[in-house]
Amino acid sequence: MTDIFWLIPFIPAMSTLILAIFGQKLPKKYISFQACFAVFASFIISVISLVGLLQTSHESYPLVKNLFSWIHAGSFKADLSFQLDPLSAVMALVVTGVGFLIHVYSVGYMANDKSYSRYFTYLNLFTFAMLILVMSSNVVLMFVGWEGVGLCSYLLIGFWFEKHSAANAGKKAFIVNRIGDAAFIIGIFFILIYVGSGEFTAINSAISGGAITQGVATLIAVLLFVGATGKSAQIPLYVWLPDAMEGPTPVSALIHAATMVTAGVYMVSRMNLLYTLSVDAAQVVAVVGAVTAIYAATMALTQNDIKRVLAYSTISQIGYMFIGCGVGAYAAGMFHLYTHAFFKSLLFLAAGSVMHALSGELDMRKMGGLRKYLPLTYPTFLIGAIAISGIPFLSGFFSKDAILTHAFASGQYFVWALGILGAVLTAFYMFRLIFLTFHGKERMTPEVKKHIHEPPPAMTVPLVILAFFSIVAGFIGLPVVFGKNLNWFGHFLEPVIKKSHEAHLTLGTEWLLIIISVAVALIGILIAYIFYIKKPQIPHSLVARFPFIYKLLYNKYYVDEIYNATFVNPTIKGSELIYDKFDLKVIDGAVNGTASSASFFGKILSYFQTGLIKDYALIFLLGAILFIAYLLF
Amino acid sequence: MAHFLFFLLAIVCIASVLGMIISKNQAYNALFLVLAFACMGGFFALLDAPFIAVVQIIIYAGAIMILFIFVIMMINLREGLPPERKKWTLYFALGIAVVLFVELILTMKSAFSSLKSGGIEKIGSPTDIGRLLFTEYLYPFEITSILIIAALVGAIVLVKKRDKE
Amino acid sequence: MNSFSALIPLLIIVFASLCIMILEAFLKKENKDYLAYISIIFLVVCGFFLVRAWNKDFSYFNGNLFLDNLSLFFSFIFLITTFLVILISMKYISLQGVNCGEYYSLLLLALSGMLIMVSSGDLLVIFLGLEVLSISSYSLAGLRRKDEKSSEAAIKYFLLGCFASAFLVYGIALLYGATYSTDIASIINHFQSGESLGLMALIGLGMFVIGFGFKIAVVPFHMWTPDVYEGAPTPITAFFSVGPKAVGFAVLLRVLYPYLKNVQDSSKAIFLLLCIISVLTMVVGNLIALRQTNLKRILAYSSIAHAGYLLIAILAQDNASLVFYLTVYIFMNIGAFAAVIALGKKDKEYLELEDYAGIGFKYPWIGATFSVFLLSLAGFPPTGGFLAKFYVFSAAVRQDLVPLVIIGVLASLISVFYYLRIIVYMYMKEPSYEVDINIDNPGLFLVLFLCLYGVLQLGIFPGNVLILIKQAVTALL
Amino acid sequence: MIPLSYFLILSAVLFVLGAVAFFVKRDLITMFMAVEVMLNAANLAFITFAKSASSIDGQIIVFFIVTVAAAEAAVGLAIILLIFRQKKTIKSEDINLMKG
Amino acid sequence: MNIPVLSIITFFPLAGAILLIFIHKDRKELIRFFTLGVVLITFLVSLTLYFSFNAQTSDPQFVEKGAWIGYGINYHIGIDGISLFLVLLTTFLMPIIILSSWTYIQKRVKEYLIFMLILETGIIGVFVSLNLFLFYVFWEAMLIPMYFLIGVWGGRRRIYATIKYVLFTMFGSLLMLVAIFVLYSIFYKATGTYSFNIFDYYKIILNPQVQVWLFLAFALAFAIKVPMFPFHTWLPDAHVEAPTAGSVILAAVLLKMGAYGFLRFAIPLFPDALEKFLPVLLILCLIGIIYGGLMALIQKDVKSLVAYSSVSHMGLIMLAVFALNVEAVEGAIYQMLSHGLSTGALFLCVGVLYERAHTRLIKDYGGVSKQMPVFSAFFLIFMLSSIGLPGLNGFVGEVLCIFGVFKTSKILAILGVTTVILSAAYLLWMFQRVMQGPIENEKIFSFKDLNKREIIYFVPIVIMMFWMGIYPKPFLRKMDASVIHLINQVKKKEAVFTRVQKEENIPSVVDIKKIGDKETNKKKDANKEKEEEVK
Repeated sequence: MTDIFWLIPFIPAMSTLILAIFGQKLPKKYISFQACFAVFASFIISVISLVGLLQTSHESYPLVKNLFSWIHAGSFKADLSFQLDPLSAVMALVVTGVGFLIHVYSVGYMANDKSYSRYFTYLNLFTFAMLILVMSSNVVLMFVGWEGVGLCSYLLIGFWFEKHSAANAGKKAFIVNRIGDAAFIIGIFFILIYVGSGEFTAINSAISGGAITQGVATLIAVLLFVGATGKSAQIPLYVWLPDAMEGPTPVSALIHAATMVTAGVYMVSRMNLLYTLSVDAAQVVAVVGAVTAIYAATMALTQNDIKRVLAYSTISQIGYMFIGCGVGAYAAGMFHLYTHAFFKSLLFLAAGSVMHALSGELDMRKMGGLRKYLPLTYPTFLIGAIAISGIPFLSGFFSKDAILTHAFASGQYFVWALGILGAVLTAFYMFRLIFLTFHGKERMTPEVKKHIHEPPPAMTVPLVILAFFSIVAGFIGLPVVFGKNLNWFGHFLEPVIKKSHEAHLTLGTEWLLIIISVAVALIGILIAYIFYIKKPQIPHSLVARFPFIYKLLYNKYYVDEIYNATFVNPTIKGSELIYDKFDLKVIDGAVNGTASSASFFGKILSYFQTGLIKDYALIFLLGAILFIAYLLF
Repeated sequence: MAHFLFFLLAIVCIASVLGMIISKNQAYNALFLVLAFACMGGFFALLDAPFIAVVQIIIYAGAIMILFIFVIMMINLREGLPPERKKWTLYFALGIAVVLFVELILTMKSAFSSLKSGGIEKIGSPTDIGRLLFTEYLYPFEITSILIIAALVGAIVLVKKRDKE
Repeated sequence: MNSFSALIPLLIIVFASLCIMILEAFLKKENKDYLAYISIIFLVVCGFFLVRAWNKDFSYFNGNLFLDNLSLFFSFIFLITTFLVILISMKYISLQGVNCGEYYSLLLLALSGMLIMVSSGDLLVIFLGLEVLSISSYSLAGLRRKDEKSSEAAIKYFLLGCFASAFLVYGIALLYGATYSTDIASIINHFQSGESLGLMALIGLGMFVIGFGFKIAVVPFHMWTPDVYEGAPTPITAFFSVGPKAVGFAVLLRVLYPYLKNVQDSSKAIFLLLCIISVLTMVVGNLIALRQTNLKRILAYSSIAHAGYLLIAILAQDNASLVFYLTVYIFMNIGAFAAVIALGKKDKEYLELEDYAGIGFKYPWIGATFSVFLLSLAGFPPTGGFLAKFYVFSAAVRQDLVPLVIIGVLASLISVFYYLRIIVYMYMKEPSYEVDINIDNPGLFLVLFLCLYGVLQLGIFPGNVLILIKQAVTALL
Repeated sequence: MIPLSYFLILSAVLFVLGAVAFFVKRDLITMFMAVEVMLNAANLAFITFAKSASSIDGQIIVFFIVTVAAAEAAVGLAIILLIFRQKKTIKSEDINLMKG
Repeated sequence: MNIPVLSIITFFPLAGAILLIFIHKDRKELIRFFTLGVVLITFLVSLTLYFSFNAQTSDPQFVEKGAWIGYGINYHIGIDGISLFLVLLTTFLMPIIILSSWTYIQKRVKEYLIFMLILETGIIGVFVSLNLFLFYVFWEAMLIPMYFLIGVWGGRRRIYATIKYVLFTMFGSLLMLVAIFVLYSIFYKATGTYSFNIFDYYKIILNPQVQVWLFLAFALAFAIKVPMFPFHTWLPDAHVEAPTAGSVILAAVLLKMGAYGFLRFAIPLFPDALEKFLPVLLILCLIGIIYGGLMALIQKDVKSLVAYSSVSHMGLIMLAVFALNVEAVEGAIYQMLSHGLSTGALFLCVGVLYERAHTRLIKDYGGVSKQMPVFSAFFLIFMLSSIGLPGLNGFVGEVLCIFGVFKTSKILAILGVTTVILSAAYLLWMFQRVMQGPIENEKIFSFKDLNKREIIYFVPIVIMMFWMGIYPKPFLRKMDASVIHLINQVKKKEAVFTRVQKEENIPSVVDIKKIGDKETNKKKDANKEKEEEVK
C-alpha cells in the first residue's frame, strides 16, 4: 500500500505535462477537472500513504523509494528518490489537501481569465514541485523542489505579466529567492563533502554518529537557514512576499501563505538534528523568527491593501514557526505550519471573495460594512481572524501557544516576550482588517456597490471547508494542560523529530502563559474595536502625533528603498560605469588601440616612401652603411 | 715616375668626378666623366693590364660616353641642374661619404699588407685574355651575348616610335 | 657528368626568344596570340628536357654550368612562372596596348637570365645572369609606354637596380680580392680555412647580400618595390614578384647555406644581421601594407613581407622549407595577380580597393579564387600558404629561433588584416558604382584554376612535391 | 713600384664619390653616370687584386663588367629618353607619381 | 568496424558543400532542402558514434590513422568521452541552425549554406583530431567560414566585428602555433622522430621552465576562444553582428573549443605550468563569471546581453575545468553541452524576434508574450535552462561544476555561486522587458506566433533540455572513463616529474622511455622506419 507514495508528486506532473502541451486546445471544463482531479488523486494517495505509515512500525521509517540515479559524477551522487515519514506525510497532506481546495476555488475565481489553461498548468506544476520538495529523500532533490516552487512562484506572481508591477514582483521574488538558494546550495555542498551523501538518513546518522563537528554544523545550518529566509520570507530576504500579492489571490493563498513559504520551516524541521547540534544556529533561527514576527506585524498595522496586510501577517506567522524551530520545538513549529495553512489560506481566499465581490478592489479604505452583502464570506473571514489571533479553541490558539510555551520553557524569555508582543499586534491588525472591511461606514463607490455579490459555490465551498478546519485542526495537538497524551501531532512526528528537551514547566506556569497569551489577544482585539468602531478618530490623531513612526511603518521601514539604494542601484550603476569606462575604454580600447597603433606606425613608415629615387637611394645607402658597420664591428 | 703618374692621374680622376658632381651642365658632366675614365685607363695600364686599359678607353670613354652625349644632346635642356641645393643634404652627403669611405678603408686595410705588388709574371696581353675568354670564360662570354640581345631588344622596344595609332 | 645537355634548356629559351622576335615581323596584328603559343611550346619543350635531366647532374663549361637537382627544380619553377605569366598576359597585352613580340621575347630572356643564375656556382656567371634578368626586367617594366607610371617604374627600377648592382660588383671584387676566386665553393673553402683577409671577405659577402637584398626586396633595400610593382604592366608585376625574388633566394641559398653551415665568423655577424633584416622586412612590409588602397601596392608590400619569412627559412638553414615556400608563393602570388588582372577592360584596370566592392558575388569564380589566394598569402590552412609558413617556422624553431618566429607570426597576423580587407571589399561591401570587366579571358581563367589547384594541392597533399624538394636540396649538402 | 694599396684607396674614393653623387645629383643622366663611376671603382679594385694575385682572371672579369655597363647604358638611356618624351624633364624630383 | 564513421561525419558536410556549388543559385528551396538533408544525414550517422561508443575505456575510439604528409603529420582522428558529446552537439545543432535560417537568410542563400557546411566540417575536425597539426589546420580553417558568415550576412557593424574576431582569435592561435613548433622540435630532439601525435606528447615530461612558456601560448589561444575575462571583447561584437545562425554556432560550439583545448592539450601537456598559473587562471575565471554577469545586466541589446552571459557561463566552465577533479570536469563538459543548448536556443529566440521586428534593442520590445504565447513558453524554458533551474539541463552541469570547484576551493565556489544570482537577475530582467509588460511598440501587435518550422526546431532543443536535466546518466557515464583518465594523467605526470627531479638534474626534456616504457620505444622505431620510407 505504502509503495505507491512516490506517485504523489507524479500525478500533478503528468497533469502539468498534458496541460502544457495541449492546454490551449482543451475546453475549460476539462482543464479544471483534470487539474483538480490530479491534486485530489494525490491527496487520496497521501491519505492512503498516511494510513499505511501509521500501520508501519517506527523502526522502518522512513520509507524510501529510489526511482533512479539522477546525477552521479565522482563523489557527487543524487538519486531521484522519495521518502515517506511522518513529516513528509503531514506536508504532503497539507499541500495536496489545501492545494486541492484552492484548485477548486480557482475554478471559480479564474473562470473568466483567458489564460485559464496556463494558470492551471502553473498551479499543477507548483503542486508537483512542492511535493518534490517535501517528499524527496535527499537534499539535492529537495533543492529541485525548492527551486521549482520558486519558479512557480515567479510564474504565478507574474501571471498577469502585462502589468509592470506583476512582472516586476515575479522577477523580484525569483531573484531574492535565488540569493537564498545560492547560500542553500553551498550548504548542500558542505553536507555532501562532510557527510558524503545527500540522503537525509545518512545526514542524520552522520550527525548522531558525531561525524560532524559543531562548527561545521553551525556553518551548514546557517547557510541552509539563509536559504530558508529567502523562501520563507524572513529578515532580511522577506521583501519579495508583499509584492508577491500581485498574483491571483488563490495563488497567494496556496503559495504565499499555506505551502511554499513554509518550506523553510519544513526544511529546518527536516534538519532538526543539525539545528539541535548547533546551538548557535538554532539561536539565530529563533531570533530571526522572533524579530521577523514582530517586525512584520508592525508593518501590517498600517497597510491599507487587504492582501498586503495578510502578506505581512504571513511573514509574521512564519516568524512564529521559526521561533518554534529555533527553541527546539520543531513539532510546535510544524504544528503552527499545519494550522496556519488552513486559516491563512482561508483568510486569503476570503479576501479573494471580497475582491471578487468588489470587482477587484483591494483597498480597505474603499470598503466597509460588507458584512451584510457577504453573509458567507464574513463569518469565514471572522473565523480565520479569530484563529490567527489565538483565541482559545480555534486551531491558531493551540499552535501558537505551543510555540510560546516552548520558547518560555527553553528560557528564551526575550523571544517569548517578542512573541507575546506580536500576538497583540496580530490580533490588532487582523481585527482592524475585519472592522475596516466588514463593519462601519460603506465607503465603496456606487458603481462597485451595485455589483457586490457572493461568489459562486466553487469558491464558497472551499471557504467553508477551510473554516471548518481552521476551527478543528488544532485539536490534534492539545497542550499538556488539557491532558498528558493529547498531543497526538507531536507524537506522530516523534520518529522524525527527536525531542530535545521537554518543557519542564509546572502546570501552573503553563496555565499562566496560556492566560497571558489569550489576554493579549483580547487586548489587541479590544484596541482594534476602540480604534476603528468606537472612536475612529483615534488612529488619525495618532498618525498626526507620530507622523514619523506612521510613515516609517506605512512605507515598510523603507527597506525596499534601502535595498535599492545599497544593492540594486550600485550594482547597476557600477556595472554601467565599468562597462563604459573599463570594458569599452580599457579592454576594448586596448584591442582597438593595438590595431590603430599598427596602422599609425604603418603611416609613419609609409612617409619614407616618398616616391623620389634619391630618397630611396639614400635609404639604401644608409642601410648599406649600417650593414657594413655592423659587420665591421 | 710611376708615382708621379699615379698621383697625377688620381688627382685628375678625382677632380673630374668632383667636377661632375658640382657642374650643372650635363654635357660637361659627360666630358668630365670621359676624362675620369681615361684616367682609369691609365691606372689599368699602370697595373699591367694594357688590354683592359685600351678596352676601357675605347669602349667606355669612346662608345658608352658617346651614347651619353648623344642622349644629352637629344634632350638638350636649356638650363642645367645644379646638385642638391639644400645645405643639410650636402652636409649629410659629406657625412655619408666619410663614413662609407672609412668603412671601405677599414675593410681593405687588412689587405694592404698582403698585396703582392711585385709580381710581373703575367701581363694581361690580348693573346692571353683572348685565350682565356674562349676557354675558361666561354660560358660568361656566351652569356654576354644574351645580355647584349636583351639590351638591344629592350632599348629598341622602349624608344622606337609607336606603330601609327 | 660533363655534357652538352646541360646547355640545352638555356639554348632553347634563348632560341625561343629570338624566334619570336623574328616571327613578330611576319605575323599580322590579329594573330599575335600565336607568339604566346609558340613561347609556350618552347617552354614545354624546355620543361621536357629539364625533367629528363633530373638526377643526372649534367654540367658543362668546366662546371660553370651545372644542372643539379636544385637548379633543375628552380628552373622548372621558373618555367612554370613564365608559363603562367604568359597566359595572363595574352589578353592583357591587347587590352592595355603593350608591344607584343618584344614582350614575350624579353620575358623569355629574363627567364634565361634566371636559368643562368640558378645553374651556376660562379659569382661572375651569377652576376651576368642577374644582369640579363635585370636588363630585360627594366625594359619590361617600361613596356606600357602610354602610361607615365610605367616608364617611371622603369627608371626607378633601372637606376636603383644599377646602384645595387654596383654594390654587388664591389662585393664580388672584395671577395675576389680576399680569395682570388669567384667560385662559391672555393670562396667558402677559403672562409673555412680561416686564412687572413676574413674581414674583407666578410664585407664582400655583405655587399653581395646587399645587392641581392635589393632583388629580393628586403628592408631597407626594398624601397623600389611598391613603385615598380605599381607602375609595371600587371602581368610583369606578377612576374617581378615571384621570378627575381625566387631566383634571388635561390642564389642566396647557394651562397649563404654553406656559409652559415660551415663558417664560424665572429659571433655569426651575418646571421644576426639577416635576423634583423628579416624582422624589419616582415614588420615594415606588413605595417605599410595596412595603409595601402591600391591592390598592386598591397601585393607589393605583401611580397616584401614574404621576403622576410623566406629569410627566416634561410636562417633556419632548412632548404626544403625555403624551396617549398617559394613554390607555394609562386602559385599564390601569380594567382592573386591574375585575379587583379581579371578586373580590367580596354585601357582600364581596376586597382583600387573601392573597385572591388561586391566583386565576390558578381564574379563568383574570380572572387572565390582570389579569396583562396589571399587566404593562402595570409597563411590560413588548408592552403599551401599555411603549410609553407608552417615548414619555415617549424624549421626555425628547431634552430632555436623562437623570438624570430614569434615576430614572424605576429607580423603575419598584421598581414591577415590587409588580406582580409580585400575580401571584405569583395564580399561585404555594396558597390557604389558599376565595375564591368571583360571576362572573356580563357588563359587567365586557366591560370586562376591552375594556381588554385597548386595552392590547394600544396596545402593538402604536398607529399610528392616535398619528396622532389628533398631530393633537390640534397644537391647542397 | 706604386703600392697596390693606393689603388685600393683610390677605388674606395671613387666608389664613395659615385655613391654620393648618385643621390646628390638631380638629373637622371648624371645619376646614371654616378653608377658608372661606382662600377669603375669596382673595376679598379678587380684589376688591383688581379695584379696582386698575378692572374689575369680579374682583368677578364673587368672585361665582362664593361660589357654589362655598356648594356646597361643602352637600356638606361632608352628609358631616360622615354621619360623625357613623356614628361619633358629628366629631373629626378619630377618622377613622383607613385609614392606612399 | 571498417566503416570510417568519423571521417564520414567530418567530411560529408564538405562534400555536400562542394556539390552545392553546382546547384544553380536561384533554386533556393532545393538548396535549402539539400543542405538540410546533408546535415541531417550527418547527424544520423553521428548517432552511431554514441551507440557504439564504449564507455569502459578512456582510449580514443573510432580511430582512423593514415599517412599524410609525413614528418609526423598524419591523418589521425578519433574520439573519447570528452569529444564525443561535442561532436554530437555540433551535428545535433546543425539541422536546427539550418532550419532557423530558412527564411532569415534571403540573400545569397547558396553561399551562406556552403559556408555553413564548411564550418561544420571545420568544427567536427577540431574535435576529432588527435594529431596536433591536423587539429591546428581545422582550428584555423574554421575561422574562414565564420569570417564570411559574420562579414557577409551580419549586422551593421559586421565588418568591424568579423575582422576583430578573426584577428583576435588568430593572435592567440598563432602564438599557439609557435608553441606547437617548440613542442615538435623538443620531441624531435629528444627522440629523433617527428611527431605531432598528441599521445606521443602526453608521454614526454617537460622542464617546467619550458612548460611555462608553452602553456602560456596554448592557454592564450584557448582563453581567447573561450573567452576568458580580459580577452572577451571580441565576443559581444561578433555575437551582436553575426546572423542568428552564426551567433548560435558561435555560442554553442565555437566557444567550447577553447575549453576543449584546455582539456585536451593545455592541461595534460603542461601540468606543472598549470599548477603555477592556477591561482591566476582561477581568479580570471572568477572575475569572468562576475564581470560577465554584471555586464550582461546592463546591456541594451539582447544579443550582447546573451553574449556577456556566455562570458559568465564560460567562466564557470573554465573554473570547473581548472578545478581538475572528476566532478568538476564532468560538470564542465556537461555544462558545455547544456550551455551550447541553452545559449544557442536563446540566440535562436533572439533571431525569431529579430526576424519579426528587425531590432535587437531591448527597449523596442515589451509585451511580446501576449502576441506570441507559444514562443514565450519556449523562450521561458530556454531562459530557465540558462539560469540553471533544476530539472533542466543547466542545473546538472552547474551544480557539478560548482561542487567540483567547491571540493578544490571553498572560497572560489562561494564566490562563483554568485552566477546563480546574477544569471537570474539579468535574464529575468531581460525577459521582463522583452516579453512582459504592456505592449508599447505598435509593431509588436503585428507579430505572428511561431510557425511550424520554428516549432520544429525548438522542440528537439526542449526535449534535450529536459532529458539532460532529468536523466543525465547516459551522458555522464560515457565520459567517466575519459575524464578519470585525464585527471590521473595530470596527477601522474606531476608525480613522475617530482620523481625525476629527485633523481637527476632537470634536463630540458625527459623522455618517458628512460623511466621505462618499452612499448613506446617500439612504436617510435616503427615511426622512424616510416619516416625513412617517406624520405
